[in-house]
Amino acid sequence: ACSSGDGNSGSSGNNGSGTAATVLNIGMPNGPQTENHNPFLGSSSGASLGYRWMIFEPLVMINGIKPTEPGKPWLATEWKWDANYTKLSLTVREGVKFSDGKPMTAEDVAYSFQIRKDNEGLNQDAIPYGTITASGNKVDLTFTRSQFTNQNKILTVFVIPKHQWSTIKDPSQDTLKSPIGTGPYTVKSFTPQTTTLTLRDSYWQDLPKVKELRYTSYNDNNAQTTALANGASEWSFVFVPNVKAVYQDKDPKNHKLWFPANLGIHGLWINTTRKPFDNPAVRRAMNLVINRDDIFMQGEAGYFYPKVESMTGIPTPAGESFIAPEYKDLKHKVDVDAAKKELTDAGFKLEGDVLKDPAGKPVTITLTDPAGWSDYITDLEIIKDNLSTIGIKATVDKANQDAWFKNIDEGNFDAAMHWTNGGATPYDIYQNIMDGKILKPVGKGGVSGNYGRFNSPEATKALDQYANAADDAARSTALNTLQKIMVEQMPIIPTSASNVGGLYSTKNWVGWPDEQNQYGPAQPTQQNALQIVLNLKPAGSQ
Amino acid sequence: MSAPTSTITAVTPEGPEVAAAPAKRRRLRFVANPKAATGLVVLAFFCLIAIIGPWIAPFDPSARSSDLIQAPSGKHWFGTTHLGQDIFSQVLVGTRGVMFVGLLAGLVATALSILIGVSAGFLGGAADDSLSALSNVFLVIPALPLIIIVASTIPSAGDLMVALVIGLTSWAWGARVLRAQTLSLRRRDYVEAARATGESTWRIITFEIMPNLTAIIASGFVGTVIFAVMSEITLAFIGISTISEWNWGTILFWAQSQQALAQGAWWWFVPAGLAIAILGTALSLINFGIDEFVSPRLRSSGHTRIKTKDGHSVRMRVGFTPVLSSKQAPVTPVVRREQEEVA
Amino acid sequence: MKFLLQRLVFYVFTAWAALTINFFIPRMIPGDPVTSLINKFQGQMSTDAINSLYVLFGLDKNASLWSQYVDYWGQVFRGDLGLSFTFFPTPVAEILRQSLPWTIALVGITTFASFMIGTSLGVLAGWRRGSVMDGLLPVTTFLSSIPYFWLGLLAITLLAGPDSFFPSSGGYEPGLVPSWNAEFIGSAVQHSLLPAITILISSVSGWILTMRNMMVTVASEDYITVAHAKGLPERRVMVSYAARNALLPNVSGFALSLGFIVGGTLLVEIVFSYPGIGYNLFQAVGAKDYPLMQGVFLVITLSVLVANLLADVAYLLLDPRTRKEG
Amino acid sequence: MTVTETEVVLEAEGLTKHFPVRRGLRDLLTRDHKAVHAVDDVRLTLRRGRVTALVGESGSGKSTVARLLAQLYGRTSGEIRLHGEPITVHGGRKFRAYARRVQMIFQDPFASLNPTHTVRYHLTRSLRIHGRAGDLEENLRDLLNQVQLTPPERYLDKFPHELSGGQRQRVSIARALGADPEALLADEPVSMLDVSIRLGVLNLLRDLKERLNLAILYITHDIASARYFADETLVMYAGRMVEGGDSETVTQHPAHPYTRLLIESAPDPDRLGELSKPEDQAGGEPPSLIAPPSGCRFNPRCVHAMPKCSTDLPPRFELPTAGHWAACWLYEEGAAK
Amino acid sequence: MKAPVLEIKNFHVDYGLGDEAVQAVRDVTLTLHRGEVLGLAGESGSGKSTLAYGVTRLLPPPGVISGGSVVYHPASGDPYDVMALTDAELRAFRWAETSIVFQGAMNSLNPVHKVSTQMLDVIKAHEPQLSPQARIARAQEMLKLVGISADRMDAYPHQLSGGMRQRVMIGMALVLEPQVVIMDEPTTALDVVMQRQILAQLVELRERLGFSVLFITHDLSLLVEFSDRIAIMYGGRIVEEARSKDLYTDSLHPYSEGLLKSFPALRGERRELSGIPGSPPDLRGMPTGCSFHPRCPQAFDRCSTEIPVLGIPSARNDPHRSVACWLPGRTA
Ligand SMILES: Nc1ncnc2c1ncn2[C@@H]1O[C@H](COP(=O)(O)OP(=O)(O)OP(=O)(O)O)[C@@H](O)[C@H]1O
Ligand SMILES: Nc1ncnc2c1ncn2[C@@H]1O[C@H](COP(=O)(O)OP(=O)(O)OP(=O)(O)O)[C@@H](O)[C@H]1O
Ligand SMILES: [Mg+2]
Ligand SMILES: [Mg+2]
Repeated sequence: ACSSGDGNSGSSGNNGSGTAATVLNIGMPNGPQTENHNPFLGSSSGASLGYRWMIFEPLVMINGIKPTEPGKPWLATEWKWDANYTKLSLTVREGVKFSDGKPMTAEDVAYSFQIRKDNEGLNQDAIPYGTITASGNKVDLTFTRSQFTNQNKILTVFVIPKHQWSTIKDPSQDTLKSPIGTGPYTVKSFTPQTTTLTLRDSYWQDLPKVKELRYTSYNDNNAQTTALANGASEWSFVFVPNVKAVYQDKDPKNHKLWFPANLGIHGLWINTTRKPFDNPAVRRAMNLVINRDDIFMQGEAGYFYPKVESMTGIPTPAGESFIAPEYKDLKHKVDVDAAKKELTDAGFKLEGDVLKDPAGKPVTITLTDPAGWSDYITDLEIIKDNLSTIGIKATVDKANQDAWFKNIDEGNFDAAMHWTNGGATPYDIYQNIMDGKILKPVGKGGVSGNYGRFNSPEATKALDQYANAADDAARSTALNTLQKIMVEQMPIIPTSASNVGGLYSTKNWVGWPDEQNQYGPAQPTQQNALQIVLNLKPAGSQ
Repeated sequence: MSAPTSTITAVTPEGPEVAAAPAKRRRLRFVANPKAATGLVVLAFFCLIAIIGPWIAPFDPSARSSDLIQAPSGKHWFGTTHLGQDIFSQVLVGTRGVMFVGLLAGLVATALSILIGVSAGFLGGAADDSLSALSNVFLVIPALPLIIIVASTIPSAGDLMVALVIGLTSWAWGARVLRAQTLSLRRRDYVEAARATGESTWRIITFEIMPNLTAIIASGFVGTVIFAVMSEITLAFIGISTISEWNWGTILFWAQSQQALAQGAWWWFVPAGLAIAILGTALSLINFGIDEFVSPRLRSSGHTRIKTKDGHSVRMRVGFTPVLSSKQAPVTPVVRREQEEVA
Repeated sequence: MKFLLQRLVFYVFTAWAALTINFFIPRMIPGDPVTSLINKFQGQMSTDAINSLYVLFGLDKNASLWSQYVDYWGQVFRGDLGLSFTFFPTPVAEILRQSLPWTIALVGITTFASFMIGTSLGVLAGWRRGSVMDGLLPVTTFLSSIPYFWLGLLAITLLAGPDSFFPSSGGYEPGLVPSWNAEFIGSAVQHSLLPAITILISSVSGWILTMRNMMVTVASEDYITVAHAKGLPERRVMVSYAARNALLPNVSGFALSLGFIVGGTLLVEIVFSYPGIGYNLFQAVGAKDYPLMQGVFLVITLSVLVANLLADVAYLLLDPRTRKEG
Repeated sequence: MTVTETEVVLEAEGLTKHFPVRRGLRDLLTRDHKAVHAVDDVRLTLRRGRVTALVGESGSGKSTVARLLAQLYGRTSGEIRLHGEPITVHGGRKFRAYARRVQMIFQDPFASLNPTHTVRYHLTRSLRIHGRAGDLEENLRDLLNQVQLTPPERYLDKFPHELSGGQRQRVSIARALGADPEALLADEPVSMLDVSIRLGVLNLLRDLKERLNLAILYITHDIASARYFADETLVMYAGRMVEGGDSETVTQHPAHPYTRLLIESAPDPDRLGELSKPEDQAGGEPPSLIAPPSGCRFNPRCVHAMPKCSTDLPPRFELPTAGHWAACWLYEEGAAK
Repeated sequence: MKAPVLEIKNFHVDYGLGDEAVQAVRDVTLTLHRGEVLGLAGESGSGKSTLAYGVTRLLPPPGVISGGSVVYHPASGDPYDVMALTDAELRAFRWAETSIVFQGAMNSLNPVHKVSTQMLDVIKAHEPQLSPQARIARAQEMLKLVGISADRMDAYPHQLSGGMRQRVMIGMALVLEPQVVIMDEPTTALDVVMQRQILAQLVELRERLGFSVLFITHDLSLLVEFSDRIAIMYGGRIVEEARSKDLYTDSLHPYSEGLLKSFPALRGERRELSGIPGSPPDLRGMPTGCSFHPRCPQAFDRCSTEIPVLGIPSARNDPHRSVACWLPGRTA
């Protein structure tokens, strides 16, 4: 589409074949941006397009798809948790310089924690910081609670220069027009459409091959998809329906995508206070008829949110190691007969194609999601169809987004597709689904999870144990309990895992992560993006 | 030659054949207008589909099948969606929502514009000032964003709600036009005459003024229907409205969110769009018909090309009257007259 | 002069009423910026962030509606429109400054072009009744009945593509920095062609039609016959006598449509990924970004009012009958 | 001919109407109340069975007088008496009662009938409002017969556009008669009609006056028709009455310079070919009614103007012929000229 | 008798084509002589305006001229048929040779242009060689002639009173000093005082400039006073033509007679007014024979079958008058 800019202006892109590429074009479907390089704010252009990770580096680089693997030392060379994860000591890398030439010190690292502690608005993970001390090249932190479940969040904290930030009046209200970081890139120019980053002269590691990063923001998925299809965007994270026809077939050799799962799931949340869905047997039966292949292929275009295979709801391979031995082989599959049996055993009757509950009332359910969320709605259409095989009459209600959110929050719904939190362990998933501590009665809002009002003291206890356990054995016992509850009670019916994927083109650059080389998630807005850029080489250079 | 003086000379009564004929002709002329007739036929067709659509649809529009994204075929006339739903059925079933919202919103907006416009125009004074200010404010507020906001405010809005929202936000233009027209009617002699006869105010408004506004009201109604249909479809298209039922906007929303065009699934995108365009054209044609009915000047004259004296073909136009040769200067007018009369 | 003063009072009132409504509407919408943000990230933002976001956006303090209203007017008069939530903490004024020129340039120019082209064609169609021009009317009507977004998307699919002259999205070539040089302007023009053409196609018919009807009405006025009787050249009669007078009622329509430029561009900007103010509004509505919404509304309201004022002035200049001596 | 005194139906004394001129912001500040002095201090009397003509050029306030009398406009000052009783009504039942006795016929037969209603509707409404719907069909036929639209059946269900101008004017008259009034205010009932139809309507009015013993106010600017159809003629100039008296006297021996100008100006086939300016005439245009000339309003155009004319308002001076008067300083001594 | 300047022969005008055509002017033959005022009277709808517009080919659609010729005799050069002119010739002919004053001056002047612009326009179109100053001078001179001072030149029409506007139109009609001026009810909208002022001015100007006038009105009393000759139209035809005095004192056609007895006289004896019974004919369903016969008190059998031909009445034997009537002594 766009004039390829093969003219005199060197800045305008990768010139066709022959000369090696110097520019990487990254796209996101997030609409026009405003100049805001503040790395703390999710609303900044840096966060929305992902380039903040090219400027601000973490202490430890953790592979988003393998959160249990030990991280790669980055700005910290060593880190050590004390027994109960309430204390952390870090050793700061030496010889690292900020882009303004000043060296990075332990002071800067300590300040990076301090600023989060001091500004509630910046402490997005609600980490209960205790003391923060820096001495020499060491930084010591204490926490008021065990941070086992948050350990990755703390280790991946990015480092900011104290000498710049301490002069900023209100760090949460600053757009940081000239960001200074330790990363290999600096902002060259900003326009609402495109932000261009350029390579620094020196960097504490080997300089990456990509001389310039160009982040373009498209107004919507369609525009982004078009750009991907015609090569204007080389890397993006976007939902592309029928991805094969629309994207891959446009250049089968180079148009690649890789969407591995991370530890977060999407599924059908069920209001466990409503009859007859308060009966686990009904939920299990529903689970047995839901066709995740259809959901994956039709709702998620065969790639976007990977299927959740394990009955425990733990996505694989990211969560493989957490799955309890007894559930290792327990995979989701459609089994209408088993479902019918579950129901009959529970006293339900299938009369013709209408399921009647033990009281003789036909079972109906309203599945609801906002009108605009086409993938969820598609999923619901499929689920609706699936449920009819066991005589449950479902209707899909395309709700108003705000009203929907309110209803979910207050528990005024039958069932809805919704996501869970994600994290380094399946704890975040289960906590979000079944934590009794955040349980509120139907009609009362302001909950931050457990929308299905799942009331299980056993689960609450197990969650608590997991978060505060002293050793791995205790933790796996607790987690196994949670998996058992999940499999037997099905408070939500998991359908898909959330992803950290990306679509990329190998036309100009190679070295992307993929199934074979899973060094990081391929999503340009994740911290691992920096690792990917460092790993890229011009195509044909090998 | 001596007519009696000072007596009233009775007017020769006209023949009875002229009795009610012109009135009938006048009414039929609207339908006889080719534009209006075409528009009405197409509109009637859509209305019919709106009524019987759900019964004649070959498939349940939401039912999935294994024919995913299939081009039009004998089984699926307009092809299928990514879920294997039959688009032809969706278009048929979706007609009802479109027509319902369009007509209801048109009714609501028209009723409001009559209420506000006619009262403002007729009452004058402070009532006029405040009512015109109200409609001006509604004019200033951009309609589509307002509709988007209001529509997204109302939880679980159905077709009825959408229609009401569109109706409640789009009356201002009509009110303005009606006010201006009422203002000019208000000073008409026949309104004054009705007052002098002793008619009450509300009767003057409803029986003397309103009938004379019929054409404007009708064309305003048609205009709002067009606007409402477009708004409804736009709302559904950008995913704001919350209608669970099918309509053409919903089809386009799905087509768009599944990037039908990029997938090459033109059949998913084209029929609903064409249906909207055709419905819009039909309504516009009706409006032309109304305009031409009200203002005969706008009527495109039948023959505009005629043959002149020297055999040339000339267009009739203002300022240069064509000269015909067909009729020779009558030599014996008497005889010619008689023959014509006999014929 | 007197006339203008009267209008001014009217404008001030309308502005007050419209802005007051603009203040209340966003507040009627259920949901808040934080939940919207969470929704937007569908699982990629943890629920722990909720509290921090409330603090961040300053929504943790409860102010009464009235004091908010007073603040709002204070802000309006200071020209300070607050900080946007979507682009926190960018000031709304900056966002508007950034997007407004695009909207005005694209839609302003196209509206003007559409008016000029439509009016000229309308003049011809009305002047030569029954000619080819007149016969085109049903076609243009059909074109204008096509939903705009549909036409735009079709145009993108059919005309834009990797090898096409028309870029499919954006306001300029990615990588260019807005500046007044030939390369950038060329790119901006190139990017605006397809949106401009589609706007033109769907809006020109309205002008043709109203102008044609006015021409037909005016053409039967006595002074046109007199102009013919005076033996003036046909062009002069058509332009200076008929079109000049027929144009008058259209002037206010044109000004109104100028006012709606800002509000009416939503779909254009969505379809063509154009960096304008309509898209801002769309985003703001989705994100419950009250400050941004109010800012956009302020701009829309003011532009409609200014356009109306311009129409009044234009009318005053064009129609001597409204001018009063003394 | 002298004016025979019959019973007074409607009379007006000191009738005045000023239309406020739309005020701008600036005027709000200057507290300057501008108004069109459409009618000033008009006195007139309508008697049973008599036609009173009101003549004057266009814009002199004739229609305004009629509308004031019909109580369609509120008056600025003055008094209207019906059978000697002062009456002010604004609407509602009292207005109906008044409308029953005083009816108005509008100037333009093409505009005063609602194009969307039939003759039947118009007449039925008139009858119903005034409680005469008892034997509706019979009354309808009566009305149409009275205005010589016969046979009535042929006209009842017609729409106005299907009738000729004269026929429409007759329907208007029938509608006014439907109220069974005592006074009929006919505002230029024939000015829009063709010469040949005109006569028919005027004859009809005269006939009605005689048969129904109505008091009729006949407004026109055609002074010749006033001579033929009215018993008494009043002349208005720029909102004021300037002369009045027996029709024949006023038209044949006009006293006020304006009346003379009017009569001189009227086309007169007997003055074959000698078309020239009337010797009396000063040029000039009708005065502005917003700031009317002081004194006699005709003074700027009057060839006989005296210094007094531009300062003092002339009162009515009685002239030798009985009932003839003129408001002109020329007749101050009350003596014959 | 003076030389003719405009000869209308067997002139026919239709509104519409084919069967639906309304024959508004039928077989009219009329001659306008140099320097005279020819009055055209007749009731509303009798085709007076149609004739005036038809002669100058200014009829709006669907009007068409379906027959006849209009021969114009220029001051110098050969006479020619206006109906045969091409568009360009017609444009050159208009206003320079024949100008028109229409009924409503407000509607004849374009409300958005200054009076001067509209005046200069016409001079520029016809005499392009004239310098702008000369044009302005000419326009000013003409306006002064009709009694409008030069400083009103730049006024807009709405700033002038009705009478002034009408005078502007008359001035404009005379600015190119045409041979013929057609006036279609130029004073009906004015009141009698103004009407007289304007007509007096017109008489003066005619003496100065020597143009001929075709004056149209239905106010017969005005015509009798103002014009040299009068033609009476009824149902699209000329039914009588005579010198004004003759017509007033001794009209021959029953319709003319009826007209004269329809308006009250202001002076002299009170005459009896009989009026004309009945209503004007419908052009679509014209009565057979003499179109006046249904309303004619003297009609007899022949009147309803044969159309009377316009000719010199045998009883008067005056070459200056003609009538179309079957009554004894009035046929040719
Ligand atoms: N509603 C009104 N508001 C302001 N001025 C008015 C109004 N009605 C009439 N006038 C003015 O009052 C004056 C008298 O008007 P009126 O209609 O009574 O005159 P008229 O003698 O009936 O004239 P005509 O013969 O033209 O009907 C005129 O100058 C007119 O402009
Ligand atoms: N466009 C038309 N179509 C059909 N008939 C028409 C049209 N225009 C005029 N006529 C008819 O032609 C006849 C002559 O009209 P014309 O205007 O010449 O009458 P007139 O003598 O000038 O009347 P007036 O005194 O009212 O001006 C009328 O009967 C009229 O109805
Ligand atoms: Mg009047
Ligand atoms: Mg005429």
